[in-house]
Amino acid sequence: MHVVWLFLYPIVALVVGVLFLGLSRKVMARMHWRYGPPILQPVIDIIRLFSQRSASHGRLFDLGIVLSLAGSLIIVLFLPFGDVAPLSGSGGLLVILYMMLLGPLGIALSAGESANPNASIGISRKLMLAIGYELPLLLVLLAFMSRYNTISIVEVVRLQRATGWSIASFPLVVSGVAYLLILPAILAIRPFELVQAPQEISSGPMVEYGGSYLALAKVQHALSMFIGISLSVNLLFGGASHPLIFLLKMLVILMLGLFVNAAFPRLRIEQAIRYLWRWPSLIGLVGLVLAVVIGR
Amino acid sequence: MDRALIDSLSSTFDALRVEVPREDRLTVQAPRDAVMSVLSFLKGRGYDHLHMVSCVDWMEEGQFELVYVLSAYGTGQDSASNPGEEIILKTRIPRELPTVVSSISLFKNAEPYEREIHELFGVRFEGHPRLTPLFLERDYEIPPFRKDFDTRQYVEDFFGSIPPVGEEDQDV
Amino acid sequence: MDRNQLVKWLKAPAKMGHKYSLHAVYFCTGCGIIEVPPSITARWDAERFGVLPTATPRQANLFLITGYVSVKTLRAIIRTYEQMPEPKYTVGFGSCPINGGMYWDSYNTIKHLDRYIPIDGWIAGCMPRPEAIFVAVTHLWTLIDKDMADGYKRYRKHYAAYRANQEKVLRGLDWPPLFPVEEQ
Amino acid sequence: MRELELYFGPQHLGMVGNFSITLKVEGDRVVKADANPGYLHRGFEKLMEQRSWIKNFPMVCRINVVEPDSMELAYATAVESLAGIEVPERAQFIRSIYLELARVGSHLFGLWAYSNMLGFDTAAQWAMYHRDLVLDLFEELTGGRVYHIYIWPGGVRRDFPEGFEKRLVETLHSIGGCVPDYDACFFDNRLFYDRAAGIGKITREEAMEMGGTGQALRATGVPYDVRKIEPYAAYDKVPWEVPTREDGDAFSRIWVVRDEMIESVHMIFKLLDEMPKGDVYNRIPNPFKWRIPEGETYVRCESSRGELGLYLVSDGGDKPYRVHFRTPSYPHGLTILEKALVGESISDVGNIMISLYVVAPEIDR
Repeated sequence: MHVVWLFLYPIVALVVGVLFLGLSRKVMARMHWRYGPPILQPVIDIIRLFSQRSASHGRLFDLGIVLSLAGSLIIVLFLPFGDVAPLSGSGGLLVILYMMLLGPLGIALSAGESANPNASIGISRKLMLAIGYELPLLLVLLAFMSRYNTISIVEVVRLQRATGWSIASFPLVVSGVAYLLILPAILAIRPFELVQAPQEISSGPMVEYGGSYLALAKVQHALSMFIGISLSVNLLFGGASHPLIFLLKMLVILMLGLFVNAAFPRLRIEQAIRYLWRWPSLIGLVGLVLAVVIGR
Repeated sequence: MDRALIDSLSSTFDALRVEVPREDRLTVQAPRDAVMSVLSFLKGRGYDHLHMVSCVDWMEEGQFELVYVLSAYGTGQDSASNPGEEIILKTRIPRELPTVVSSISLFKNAEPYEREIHELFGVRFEGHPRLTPLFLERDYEIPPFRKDFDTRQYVEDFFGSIPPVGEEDQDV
Repeated sequence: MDRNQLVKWLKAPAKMGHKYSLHAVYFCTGCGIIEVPPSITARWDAERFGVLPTATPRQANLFLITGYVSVKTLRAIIRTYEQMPEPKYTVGFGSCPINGGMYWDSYNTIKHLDRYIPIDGWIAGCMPRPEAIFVAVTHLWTLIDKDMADGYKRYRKHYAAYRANQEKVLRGLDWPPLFPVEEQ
Repeated sequence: MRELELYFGPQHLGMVGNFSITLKVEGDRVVKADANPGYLHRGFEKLMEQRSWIKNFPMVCRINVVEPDSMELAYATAVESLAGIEVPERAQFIRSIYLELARVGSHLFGLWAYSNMLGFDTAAQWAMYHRDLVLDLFEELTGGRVYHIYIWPGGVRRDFPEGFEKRLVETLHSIGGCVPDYDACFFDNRLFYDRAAGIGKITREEAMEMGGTGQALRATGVPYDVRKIEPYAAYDKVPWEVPTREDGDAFSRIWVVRDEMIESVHMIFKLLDEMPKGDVYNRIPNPFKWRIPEGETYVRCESSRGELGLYLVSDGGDKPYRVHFRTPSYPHGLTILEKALVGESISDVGNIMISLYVVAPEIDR
């Protein structure tokens, strides 16, 4: 069973991620007073993209996107999905933190090869944004680790089952707020949708991607969305004992994210970094201190 | 129109023809050399808004007529200039050697207008920093806005065919 | 089993993808663009049909040429068209790309766009309404079904002729030929 | 730092209209901007010299696709002043209402473009929806959604249809009822302030030096509006205000647009109240054999983007001898934009361009 899940789980994550993309398009459309596309529209898009002829821009262009996708697929294995957690015995939060950089780095490597000025601006934005949210994310994760005295995410979920959700327990609520504040940046939705920013830098790193490359990038995007939401459910909202309940919790977080997405414009990159390093970092630091002091 | 302005215009410059076709309109016909000094005189009098620089091709007379339309923003202390009044300053230049001094030093927004006239009429503006093509991509033997440029002939030559339009053929 | 039938089944998902995921290049070539924002927003909502504007030609497969095409724009249009991955579809929007429209005697607009790039369908009118875009899209679906939206194949086949026409109007193209042009 | 050359447009999602700017970029900062128009040049003024006076009416409105109506008005007034045609009073009122309606539609389009540029999808979609409601009114009045050809020398083409005034008021009320929503979602949004305040700043002196009009100038505190200083149509018959702001940045320009829209709607209500009964059309001579006496004229009016001028010369023939439009986007897009972009971030190029409301077709003509 364990081995089966090892192969099945990334596929489930992929399907869920792509469906979330479709759902978010539909919900956004409804907020725009529109009817919206069918929920399976991203699937159709991805099929279409795979069947199109695509132009490569060199070896690194091909490798980078695969690297990015592989990084995201590996993180998925470390994240518990209800009671399914194929690789969560080994590694833990630190590995996730480390692997989360692979996504942006792979895209950067790949898009850098295309030598399009818009792509290079997009990459610099993407990396800066990643650095921007890594700092508060690290502070938040450290607070969780010191509070629960473990680096294993499975352990965190198990302990929450005993003590209640961490978002509802005292010292961790501070870190939880900090995490929710950076969640839009992790999900790359507005106000942090500045990496693609089609109106500014014509979809940034994706500018030279076509055909199957774009399809892979879309899949990676769906996976990173899955990862961001799944991490927050596991850390803050007590995980779940069954995949379906887990899915439900993820759906709620997705909806919250979409409301934020609908209500804000995108920030400039320096504003985004200033915001990320100010409030979430400050709150994260306070949360860390509280978790360390009270945890003792 | 302010009487004092008309008087001082005709007393300061010799060869001006000043007309008042409408109550709020002044038409000034100036020789080519006087254009810049008339413009700067008017700008000093509060007419600080250059609407446009235009050009009319009077082919039969062998002349281009450059037209400067001025009015006032009405924010200066000089209350004599009423923003509802326009001054149309005109000057004639020969069609063979059309050059005139650029008015960018007085009005910055004259730059694209003069560039356009250079491109579409072939008038040279002395002292203009970039008389590069503005709109057109192809080179034309005759600048296309001159009256002797026949667009229909040109279309037939370069785009192959001209769609038949029966009514237009009568040429009214 | 018939081998053609098998190929048909294997190609069916791809065809479905091409049909229902027409991503259009957002290129305001002329005044027809004024009806594109209404048709992609709340009132008409082209996303229902899977039509979505994209930022770059690499991601697109539909090129909606909206309105008259001046000589300078033609250069940009050809570049954009050649950047799009195959299969790609083009639709001329408005009367002007068909035969010059009301600019039939203008010295700077193209009269017959289909001499320079292949066009799969036309929307006549000035200005066509947003519904006309949807009619065009549904019509394009039937064309794709019947394999008749083959503009990109024609472009490949008759590239030499297209290139010659382009060079005649643009006086020298500053990019290499997309396909090898063999001497006839 | 390495200098990059970046082409903004013509094929660009943030570019409204077929226009291109060549940017020299150092890191994220724009060092030099070169506007590159001409993608929409049709040689309008040359074409108009080859068509008779009446045939030019379908031509003029196509100069600007966003708000064709002020073009119609400029040409119609110029022809009227050359030919000496009077316009009945009711037609003047209808023209004013029609132009204000067009202004609302055009500003809603601008709002769509601007909020879409910043990523405010929700407000953008609403604005486009409301513009469509305005277009429905136009369709009922004139038969066309985009190009109306409604203003005619000697008046307007037809009177208001039965019950049109009621539907006009209803539509405007339903749009006006959403102003609080727009405020909450867009105008009072803190992030809108963050993105727009201090961006693309031009001082009052710079704006006047470079021929700025419209919102570009009104956002610097100058209440310059042709409708006030040289009233045409029925703008002097009802009281109204010219909204201004002081800062001269993108934020103030967009707020001026918002205030102007509300002022326009109020003005339509006042005009409807004052509207007299009577004819809407004075007969003109047979338009196909129409010769207009020799002369020249310059007329100006206030379009939604600034001051629109028309220099028209007749040599006594059946066609205009020379037509030249002074379009508001011309100085905005070619002179002010190049100045305002220097020193700004790449993220704000489209932001500044749309806040100046540069409409490409009327630059190129």
